[in-house]
Amino acid sequence: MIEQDSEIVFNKRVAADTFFLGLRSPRIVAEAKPGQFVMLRVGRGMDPLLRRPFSICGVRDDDLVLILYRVVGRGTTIMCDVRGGESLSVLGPLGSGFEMPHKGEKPILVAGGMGIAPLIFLASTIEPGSFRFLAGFGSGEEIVATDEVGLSGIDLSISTDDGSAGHRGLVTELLENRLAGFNGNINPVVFACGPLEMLKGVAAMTANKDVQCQVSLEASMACGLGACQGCAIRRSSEQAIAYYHVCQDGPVFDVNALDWERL
Amino acid sequence: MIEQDSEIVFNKRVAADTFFLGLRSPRIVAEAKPGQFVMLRVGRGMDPLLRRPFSICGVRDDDLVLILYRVVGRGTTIMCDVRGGESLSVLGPLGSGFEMPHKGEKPILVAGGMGIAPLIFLASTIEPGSFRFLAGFGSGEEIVATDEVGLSGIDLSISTDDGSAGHRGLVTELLENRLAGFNGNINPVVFACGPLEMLKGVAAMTANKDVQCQVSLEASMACGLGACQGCAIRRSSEQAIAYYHVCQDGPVFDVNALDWERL
Amino acid sequence: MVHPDLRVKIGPMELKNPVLTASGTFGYGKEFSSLIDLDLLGGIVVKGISLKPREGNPPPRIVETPCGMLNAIGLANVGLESFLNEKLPWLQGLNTAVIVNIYGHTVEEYGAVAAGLSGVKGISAIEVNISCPNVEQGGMAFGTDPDMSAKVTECVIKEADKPVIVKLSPNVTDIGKIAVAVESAGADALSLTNTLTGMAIDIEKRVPKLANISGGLSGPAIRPVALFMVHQVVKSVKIPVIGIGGIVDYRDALEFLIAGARAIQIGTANFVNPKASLDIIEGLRMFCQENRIGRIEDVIGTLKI
Amino acid sequence: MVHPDLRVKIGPMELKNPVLTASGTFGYGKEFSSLIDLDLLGGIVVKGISLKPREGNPPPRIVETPCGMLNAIGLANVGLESFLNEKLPWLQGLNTAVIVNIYGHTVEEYGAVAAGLSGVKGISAIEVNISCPNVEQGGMAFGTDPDMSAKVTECVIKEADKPVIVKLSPNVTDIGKIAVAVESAGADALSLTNTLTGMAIDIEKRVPKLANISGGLSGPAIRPVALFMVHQVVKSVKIPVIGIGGIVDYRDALEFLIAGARAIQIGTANFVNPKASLDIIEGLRMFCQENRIGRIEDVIGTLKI
Ligand SMILES: Cc1cc2nc3c(=O)[nH]c(=O)nc-3n(C[C@H](O)[C@H](O)[C@H](O)COP(=O)(O)OP(=O)(O)OC[C@H]3O[C@@H](n4cnc5c(N)ncnc54)[C@H](O)[C@@H]3O)c2cc1C
Ligand SMILES: Cc1cc2nc3c(=O)[nH]c(=O)nc-3n(C[C@H](O)[C@H](O)[C@H](O)COP(=O)(O)OP(=O)(O)OC[C@H]3O[C@@H](n4cnc5c(N)ncnc54)[C@H](O)[C@@H]3O)c2cc1C
Ligand SMILES: Cc1cc2nc3c(=O)[nH]c(=O)nc-3n(C[C@H](O)[C@H](O)[C@H](O)COP(=O)(O)O)c2cc1C
Ligand SMILES: Cc1cc2nc3c(=O)[nH]c(=O)nc-3n(C[C@H](O)[C@H](O)[C@H](O)COP(=O)(O)O)c2cc1C
Ligand code: FES
Ligand code: FES
Repeated sequence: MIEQDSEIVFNKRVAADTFFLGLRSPRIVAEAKPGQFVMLRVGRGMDPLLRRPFSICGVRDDDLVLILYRVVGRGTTIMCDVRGGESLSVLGPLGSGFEMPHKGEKPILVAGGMGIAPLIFLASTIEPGSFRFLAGFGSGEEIVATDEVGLSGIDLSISTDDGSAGHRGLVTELLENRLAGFNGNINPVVFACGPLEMLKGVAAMTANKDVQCQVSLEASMACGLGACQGCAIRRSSEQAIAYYHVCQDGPVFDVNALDWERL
Repeated sequence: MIEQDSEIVFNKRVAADTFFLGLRSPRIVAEAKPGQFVMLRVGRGMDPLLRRPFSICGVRDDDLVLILYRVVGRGTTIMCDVRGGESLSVLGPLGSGFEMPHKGEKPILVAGGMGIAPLIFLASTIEPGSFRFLAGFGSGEEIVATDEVGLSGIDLSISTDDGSAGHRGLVTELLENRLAGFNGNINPVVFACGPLEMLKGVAAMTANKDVQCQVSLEASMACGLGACQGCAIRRSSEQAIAYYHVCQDGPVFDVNALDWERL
Repeated sequence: MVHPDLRVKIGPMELKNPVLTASGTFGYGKEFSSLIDLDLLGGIVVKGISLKPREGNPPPRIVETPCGMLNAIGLANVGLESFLNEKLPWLQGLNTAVIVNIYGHTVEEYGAVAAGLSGVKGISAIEVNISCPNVEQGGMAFGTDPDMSAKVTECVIKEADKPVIVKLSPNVTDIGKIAVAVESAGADALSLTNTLTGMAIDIEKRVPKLANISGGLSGPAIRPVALFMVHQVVKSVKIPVIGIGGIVDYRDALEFLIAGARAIQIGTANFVNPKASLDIIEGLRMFCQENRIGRIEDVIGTLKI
Repeated sequence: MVHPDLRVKIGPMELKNPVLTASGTFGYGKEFSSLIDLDLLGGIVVKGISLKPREGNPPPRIVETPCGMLNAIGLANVGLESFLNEKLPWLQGLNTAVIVNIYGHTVEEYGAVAAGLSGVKGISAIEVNISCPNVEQGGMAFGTDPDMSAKVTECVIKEADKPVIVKLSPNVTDIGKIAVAVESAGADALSLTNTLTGMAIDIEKRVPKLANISGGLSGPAIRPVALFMVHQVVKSVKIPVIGIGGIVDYRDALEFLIAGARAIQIGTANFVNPKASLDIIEGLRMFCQENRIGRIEDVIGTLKI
């Protein structure tokens, strides 16, 4: 794990309000695993104060850390104005990452919106064709499933809320169909990242069922290091200690480890 | 007086740490008088919070407000990164401005460092050749006496602290020589702007003497409108009320109006 | 739905909208009149007025801090007489509420200023600044002691023929206690908060950056503190509360209204954006429209706990 | 001149430099160990330890504010026993001062934690957090009342075999009074300030942004307030004072040292810049070199008024 000023190699718009950022940091590339994240300091001033967490969306050429982000507030608005040649302070890689799929398992990647970022990285590390990738977006113009972000040659099933592309409806509906198709021979294993409501839907289909499932979650974070205890999230009620810390114990969790009722 | 987002037409380096900014604001141009200033909001966030005051250094083509500034701190560091095409919120014109020289008077403009800015504007409005312009800088690389900033055809006497250009020493020494050369026939009238120490030197040569003198001063400011009373400055002790407000009563004052001992 | 009703009542006073400009940050109104249409405001709270004119503290009087500023103006003002003769007539020509902020260094001085405003037309209310040093009691502010706060309030009410708003200091252990004392003393409304006391040091010269040593911290930096105090006071008293502290946009304003403030004041934001108060009024209007809220009153105090 | 002496003495404790990391912002030290060399620090103040482990408040626990943040962690910690068994051995391997921040919900609990740390090696001092709610007295913090502050201090001193630093709350009318009470009760040093109480509201959902409703404001926003309180306390007491609040660079640190703080703690800045504490140490060193100051001690308390 390191903290350093990293050169921005590119920072380009790839879909509506969505940007793709390449940061030069060979040391982070050397350590990064799918599911891990970095924290970026946006702007040089003290406002906004805290670093912003972003999943690592991939690595390239031994030295580029890739990030896919949506402009949603003050920090990301500042970020999208930063140009190649400038630099940003990056802290990472942070968190635990996905447990990689094992032999004989059939991975199903389920993304909602920007939740696609860590799954793109995951997809790039598992055998092409060996998995399914379901991705939901608000509308067609938000779709980032392009070569540019490292999704070439991957067969994506897409859903949009407004039906402007792919299946009209929720990505969880695609997952439901997909899971229904499995027989006892192959073990589906689900990797999901996206808005909480979507993850709740995924949890409803997988938690305490025969389907293994790892979810990547978000929480407000201050340190990203396990030091401030700010990113607490409820463990499933069977467990002795009430909270995990998303930055350290996660952001990837087994679906059965969490208390979905109270998330 | 108006407040509006104004397009930045250019923002270019003209000397060491010194930038020249052109803002499109026909309405400010229409009102602006030499000695007045504007307040710029640097950055979009809340930190730095307050607007920064800058003298109007000139106007051009009926729509450009010109500003000459030195990078000294957080606000100006942010400013010098802003590019043409972006916009800044400008409030102005503010303050009272210089009282223009009258017939039969011989204006002497005395600038220290960035104090040259309002005097460039003043010079552009009085008859070429009818005045003297003395300008002091720290060193040769700080000299902004170029065509670019509107000083073409003006005969400048320059001093530098380190002697790397012009007279080695203080610009007040140039002024002293100049004043010594006057006989009773012509009335010298001094217009001075620069660091406080320099202005104190100018005041020592002019206050309560036969030499008329207007000085442009600085103070920490919050509103620029005479509303907050933050920019107080001591009046000369003879006067009933103890303070002027630089933003409204100034920034230009008659040298005899101020209490130089306690400035 | 097209025109949400932004009117609010603060005790006996009705405002056309809940947005006031805060004392000391808006001069006597006129200073902003070439920049914005003052008639659109809910009201103007003028610079604190004392019995006699005051010159204020020596400079430097202001210094910027992270997301805030310190001021030690020292309550410079033209004094009661000049205010009535030179400033008020112009304000009376406006179509907005004019609230006169007053202060004194003794209880009697407060009363005298209130008396001087009695019978004067065109003043909607008096706002009593109790954050000033109490010279009779060694300089600790009146507003830090419940009994003294109550005394000042009583004395002003006795002399005043207008609604009395008491403006509380945040530099206290338990603002709820002060609020209750002031309510019991008969105040019509409360406004809070004034500035937090703070300091900054020039490390090169090793002197305080303000000639007065300390000053009052205002601006976005203090917003969370002010909001919490409003939340506490709203729970403690029945009289209306006006929220102040670090409000720069309509979203900030809504935080205070939702917490239970019936109006808000815009202070430091006027310096950053002279149109801040009007932008906030417009923002509140839009918020109501988008959320199909007919009256801003229906937003006030809707915090779910 | 090449190597300015950065050592400072805090009562009986000597630090290699005046820069400590603040409780709750630096975990148990280990969390930052892969990012910075902890041995370079003046010391580490660990997360507040209670007698029993505590899970802390429900989320959300943090929210960003202008130049600051609110936290309502709820003093989540591993508890005394786990701290001694699992965290302390690793800390003992460091070559820096380890200060254990403690708290309780009753006077006796404070004493019990202090007793539990007695006889334990590798702890340079105890820092007593008196900003926690006093459950016996209705939840108002111990640190807002001089008598209760003194009681807690006495009880800890009775049980402790190490220097006792008492950490003051800024949410009081007169911090000087509390400081004097704690000094009289025998504290070896004071540290200030803890966080200011604040709040933020989600205007869409109309709920507090923190599950706990209110939280503690920290970061640059509060620096002027903390600095002023340090200035006041330094004037009121003879024991050493440690300055805390919004320090992010060496210039901020110098403001506190010049005001009279003998050491400083870095809190929220650790999140923004994990190297902040080391950058500050380096900045102080450079400042001394450039200004030909042989010992940082010669900077402390040099404010000219
Ligand atoms: C482990 C982790 C990985 C993430 N990975 C990505 C990613 O790959 N791409 C991406 O675009 N975003 C990602 N996010 C979310 C991202 O951190 C936020 O969108 C970002 O911090 C918003 O910053 P802002 O200043 O623009 O928004 P703010 O102005 O801070 O907030 C704007 C809005 O966004 C919401 N918001 C702020 N922070 C978060 C958060 N942490 N989670 C959810 N909502 C938030 C706020 O509640 C508010 O409504 C991740 C978050 C976490 C915790
Ligand atoms: C009426 C007026 C006209 C001015 N005209 C010009 C101009 O034409 N060109 C120009 O370059 N500058 C001018 N200044 C000064 C300019 O406003 C400051 O340099 C600027 O505000 C510094 O902002 P900053 O954020 O970069 O510095 P900060 O980070 O705020 O401060 C950096 C350093 O600059 C000093 N400083 C800050 N503000 C002022 C100030 N108002 N006066 C003097 N020193 C200050 C600080 O004490 C500090 O040492 C003018 C000031 C006034 C009051
Ligand atoms: C420059 C300045 C002068 C002020 N003068 C007064 C005053 O005379 N009377 C008063 O009650 N409050 C005064 N205040 C306090 C403000 O009215 C307001 O309570 C405070 O600034 C907090 O609000 P804000 O954060 O929106 O600025 C002053 C504030 C500032 C910044
Ligand atoms: C997330 C967080 C947790 C904290 N936990 C504690 C604690 O356990 N005990 C304590 O005395 N102070 C605690 N504090 C207060 C800090 O130690 C410090 O006093 C405060 O944050 C002000 O300093 P800063 O502005 O540099 O952060 C905590 C602060 C934060 C931000
Ligand atoms: S963000 Fe600090 S512990 Fe997770
Ligand atoms: S800056 Fe506000 S009165 Fe001059």
